[in-house]
Amino acid sequence: MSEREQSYVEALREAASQEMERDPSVVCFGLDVDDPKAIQGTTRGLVERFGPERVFGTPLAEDAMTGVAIGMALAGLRPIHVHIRMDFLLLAMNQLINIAAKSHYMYGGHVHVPIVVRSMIGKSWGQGAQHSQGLYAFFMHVPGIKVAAPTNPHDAKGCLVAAIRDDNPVMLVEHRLLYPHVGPVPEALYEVRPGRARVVAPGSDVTLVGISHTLVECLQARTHLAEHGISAEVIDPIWLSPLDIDTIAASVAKTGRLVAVDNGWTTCGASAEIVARVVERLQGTRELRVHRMGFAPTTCPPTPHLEALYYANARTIAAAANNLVEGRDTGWLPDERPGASEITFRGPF
Amino acid sequence: MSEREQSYVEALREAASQEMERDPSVVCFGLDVDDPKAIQGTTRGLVERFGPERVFGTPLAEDAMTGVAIGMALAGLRPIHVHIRMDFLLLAMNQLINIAAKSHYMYGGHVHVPIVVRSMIGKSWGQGAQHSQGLYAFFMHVPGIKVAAPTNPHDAKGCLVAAIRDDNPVMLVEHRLLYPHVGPVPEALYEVRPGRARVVAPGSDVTLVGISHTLVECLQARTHLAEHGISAEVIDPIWLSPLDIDTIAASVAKTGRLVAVDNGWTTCGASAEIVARVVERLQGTRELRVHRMGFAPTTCPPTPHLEALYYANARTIAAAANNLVEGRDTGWLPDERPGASEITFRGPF
Amino acid sequence: MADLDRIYRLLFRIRRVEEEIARVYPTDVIKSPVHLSIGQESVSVGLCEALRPEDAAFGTYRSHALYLAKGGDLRGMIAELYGKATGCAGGKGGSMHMIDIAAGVFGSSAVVGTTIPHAVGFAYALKLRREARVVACVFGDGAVDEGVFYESLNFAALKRLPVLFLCENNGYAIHTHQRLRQNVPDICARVTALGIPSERIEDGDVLRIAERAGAATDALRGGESGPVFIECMTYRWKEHVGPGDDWNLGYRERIEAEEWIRSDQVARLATKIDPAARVRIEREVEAEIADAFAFAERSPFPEPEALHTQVFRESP
Amino acid sequence: MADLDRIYRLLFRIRRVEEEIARVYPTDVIKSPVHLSIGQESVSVGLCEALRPEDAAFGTYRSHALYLAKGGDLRGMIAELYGKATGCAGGKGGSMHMIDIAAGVFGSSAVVGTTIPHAVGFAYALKLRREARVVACVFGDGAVDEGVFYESLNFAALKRLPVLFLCENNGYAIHTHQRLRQNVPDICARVTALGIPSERIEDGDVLRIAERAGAATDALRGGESGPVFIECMTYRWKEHVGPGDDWNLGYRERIEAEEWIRSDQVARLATKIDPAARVRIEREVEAEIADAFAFAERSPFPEPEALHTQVFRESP
Ligand SMILES: Cc1ncc(C[n+]2csc(CCOP(=O)(O)OP(=O)(O)O)c2C)c(N)n1
Ligand SMILES: Cc1ncc(C[n+]2csc(CCOP(=O)(O)OP(=O)(O)O)c2C)c(N)n1
Ligand SMILES: [Mg+2]
Ligand SMILES: [Mg+2]
Repeated sequence: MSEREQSYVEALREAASQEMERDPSVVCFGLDVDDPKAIQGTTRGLVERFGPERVFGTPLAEDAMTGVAIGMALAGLRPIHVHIRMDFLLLAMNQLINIAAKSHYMYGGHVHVPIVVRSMIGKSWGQGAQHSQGLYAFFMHVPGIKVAAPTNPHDAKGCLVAAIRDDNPVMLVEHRLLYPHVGPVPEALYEVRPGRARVVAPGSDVTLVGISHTLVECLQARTHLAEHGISAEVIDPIWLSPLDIDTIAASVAKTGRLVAVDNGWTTCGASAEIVARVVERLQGTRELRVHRMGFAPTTCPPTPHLEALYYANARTIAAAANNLVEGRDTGWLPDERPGASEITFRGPF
Repeated sequence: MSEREQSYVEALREAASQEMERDPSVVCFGLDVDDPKAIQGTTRGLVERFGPERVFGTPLAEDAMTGVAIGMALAGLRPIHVHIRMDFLLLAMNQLINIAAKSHYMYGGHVHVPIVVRSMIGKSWGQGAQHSQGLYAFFMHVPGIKVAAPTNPHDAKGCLVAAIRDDNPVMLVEHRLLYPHVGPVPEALYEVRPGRARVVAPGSDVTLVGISHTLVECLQARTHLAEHGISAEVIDPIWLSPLDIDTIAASVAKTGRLVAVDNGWTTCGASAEIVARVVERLQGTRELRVHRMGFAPTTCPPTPHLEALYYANARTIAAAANNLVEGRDTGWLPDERPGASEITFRGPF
Repeated sequence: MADLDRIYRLLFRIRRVEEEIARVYPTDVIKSPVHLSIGQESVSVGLCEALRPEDAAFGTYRSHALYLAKGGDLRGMIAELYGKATGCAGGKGGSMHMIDIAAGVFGSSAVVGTTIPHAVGFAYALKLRREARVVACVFGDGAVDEGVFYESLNFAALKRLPVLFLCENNGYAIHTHQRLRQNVPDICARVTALGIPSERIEDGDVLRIAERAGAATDALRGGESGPVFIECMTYRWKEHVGPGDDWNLGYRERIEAEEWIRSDQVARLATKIDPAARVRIEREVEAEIADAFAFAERSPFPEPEALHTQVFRESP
Repeated sequence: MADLDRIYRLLFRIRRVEEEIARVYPTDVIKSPVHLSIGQESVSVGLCEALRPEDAAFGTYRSHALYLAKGGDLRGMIAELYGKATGCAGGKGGSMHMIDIAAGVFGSSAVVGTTIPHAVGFAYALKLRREARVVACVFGDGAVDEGVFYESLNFAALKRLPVLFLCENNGYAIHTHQRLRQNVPDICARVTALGIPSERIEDGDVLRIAERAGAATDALRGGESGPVFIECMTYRWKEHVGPGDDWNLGYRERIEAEEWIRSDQVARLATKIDPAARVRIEREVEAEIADAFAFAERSPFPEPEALHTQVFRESP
């Protein structure tokens, strides 16, 4: 009965717990992992179970603690380094990119760096400029580091397990608004391996690729589009690096139309990469139409009305997909529907 | 007589010197700007001329010194912060992206941050993993920061002047191998303003966009292609953010073929952005063929033979452009030609 | 000679503003995180007694007290929390990015430690221009964990810059006690080793803080002395973020708070001033607060166009 | 009781390897930057007298001495400088990324300060596994400018980790003297304030360094003592990067070097050992060096395929 249900939070916690049980070289640390809030519960109980040597909070020192994770990995441990916001990784870029991503190569294969970096993307409740960024494009840009952005509890567990077992640095990108989502999660350990995307919902007119939390919006957009007589295929890349372009390209080869929706900025972002690769792959084989959506090209405003305009949502995605299908700006925008609006959270944080 | 000739190094030095002369709020600092090597000569003489308060070397503290530059800017100065390698900016990402790029917006327009960050990309002579990166895609990705990558002495001076006068953070991307290049540089102050690309050489069969040092390779590739009967138009974006897509798209609208060549990795890189924007702009108007080239998807190896394979060069660019025109892999590769090989430098650094 | 009426007004005003924020918070009119200063008012008030309007102050995401003590506009602050166009950052900053240039309140940031080098750079500019202004740089004990703290103080000392570094040590970074983050809790010793004179004020006494901060800024205005460091022990009464208490979380003992509640500077100063003056001050402050919340309530949200403005500053 | 023959062999060997690199450099067989250790040999040699093969060492881009003193393979080192497939990093590292896991030489990095937290993390793993091994972390005076130095030492002290931090203070970061970068040049005071016992060795005496490092590692193997810090004053004879002298640059005075040249540990130890032994050692070392350069010369460059290997490690 793999129909056991868990929240995204529970799935992350179980993955870490089971892997730490299985492999004594796995350790978990980061600011506040052992505090009463336990990173929204994703690390709850780990310190009681595995002790303060394998699970510990740290000083505020993102740069050094990332280097510490690398040093642990060089000594044979498999650290999981947790950050409450992805924005704070900007303090760790030197260790992540100049060292972690390069060590296996620049030391001629003599070392490897199996670290997992978990970080959360914030949204809503006035997260604002510095608590809302989805910066994974940086890690897609640089060779030597893998990136996963699971969008449901099943994949959250499977990607974290795969990340822990991977011998390379892996960034696990989590989205705050996905944490309460509930879905089937097998209890037995399993991996959602790098480099395989999933067709989440079939369709024939247009391909919607939804990254991280935007997958939820894409699925709602698909409903809007269906009611409008348009059949959308929705794809979850799951892993952004390595990226499964085959599955995406196969879908676009069928639909001829691609809307790449990102939970980050579009310029030099994941959506640019998906569009560019699909075009390079399919050009000359058939007519193509592509479109990117993501954060507005601005800093994230905390005030609700502007914040709502900052993100792509089910209705704007549906509208864009419809325009792509129609080949013109039709002006069509689905109505707000009660209930369809995203599960959000009330503060304080 | 605007035909006065200067090297890229001299042009950078003159721009800083003339602007510091004109505007007492301009200061210049960074590791080793005042030492005997003076950042390959680009800051030579500035401390003698403007004194140690306006021109000074710093401790090794990229993070704090970037914050110091921001604080200076908040107080009305116009700092130029110099880094001997772009790789070291990874220590400054938090201040650059969480603060500099966002301050004007997140403080509701009440402050602005006119800082210029100069950094150099290394190549050849075993620069290796950590002295060779062209990471400007990171700054293109994030709204609120501008990026220039001048490829000749004229633009080096004009972009630095424009950057100093700009009220926003500007990254000036310099390439070590361009430093010895000599070309016409007007003595009188002038700006090469953001957002305007230049068609460097006309052509009708294929558009080559060359970023930073790869522009030099694209121009040589054009010669190879001409001998092969193919007419290539070469475009220098000059500014990567804001990016002048109009000029590039106008060329591709004519040629129908685009090779975007970058001095960085292609994934989520500048070449991905250029390809995606051109396709979004021109799709449906005519047949298009696009191709990206850049660093190999690896860490940069110092050993010469592998390093040669790591970079796109005139011959591989010509071959790729030819294949795009022919619509198939022809296997054609121009012969090495003595002299055409890039001016390089012998160590030690 | 300290003006106790003014000091009481500042303390009482901050306390009541924070209490009012906490009171309305459950109604969701404020849709963003708030890090309240209740219990820590005396640090900012004491500090700002030593600052002049033209001096600059840099703070953290917990800067309501600093903003108000330095003279930041109350209406603009509350409107900012409400996300209104009339907010001090036009609704684009939120509680963590309080700013009022006219009052010398420069940005406060949500990323710990980030404003420390800004204060240093600002001071560099002042010194370069031979201005007698000083810069106050306020941060928590958590910022002392970060490397940027050492890099910034080393540079400030190297260049003898007019910065008063003030560490607001409330013992915790979120729920983690200082002793679990810093092997040696003596922050002053770390700073002294960088060549910066430092002192600790243990009891949150607003008058002592004002006196010591005054001595520091007097020296700084002299010019050549170089930076000064003051550590003010204090205590956060409310949860790290949000309007509630958090004694239930179990990361700290309530009795820890009691000595601080006993020595509460708001209550203490209330007894030091003339009762009639107190009544007048409190009435005026309550009216001002009521006005500010009403202003925020009736102010408009930003227009949709505002999303795309101010990404870049158009050079005049 | 120190084995002077072995110490002399190590000192002489490093000196001669570096001299040989400098000699061939103008012929361009080495197509990458080299940061030579000439004049600084006694620091690494003294340190490694206190280390066991199973101990780990982390260094900087100036690590030829550390690599050799710790037992790194000479052939692999020279082949790496030549960019050959037989290099210690297969030609993919270069002079700045010396590595020899078998000898306990972990990566050295071109980015200043970056390996300090690696040493700390490595030590964390050793302590977690209750191993008696220790970690040596070598860095220059420039690394002390960087925030990561403080963050790393604070964490190492907090967790009482078995790390010997060794600052190789040659007075300069490239051409900038320590006093122009650090307001207070007393690095030991900064470290003491973090709760780490520290001491300075002024004269580069290889025997004293060995003795003090030995005392430190003995304590560390005990387990609970926590990290130790030693600052070794030394002097770089050659230019920052490259094979030449740089007295012409004018950033330092030649006379500064003279006391160091007078107290040169290679020459000093040469007089302390039996002349016959010295002749034998030098003959053996010269032969070994000749062999290593010949090996590098005749070794092949990496195959083109090597460009794309080792980006990721394929899990077995
Ligand atoms: C660089 C960084 N790391 C982590 C966080 C998450 N965080 C928010 S507040 C906080 C605690 C800071 O404590 P302190 O500096 O003492 O300030 P206080 O909240 O006590 O006033 C942390 C760790 C952050 N905002 N920035
Ligand atoms: C983070 C960083 N900033 C700047 C540089 C440029 N750089 C290379 S070596 C060096 C000097 C380092 O001095 P020190 O640590 O004393 O080592 P030494 O060369 O004296 O052995 C600098 C600044 C760098 N490599 N890394
Ligand atoms: Mg605190
Ligand atoms: Mg040095």
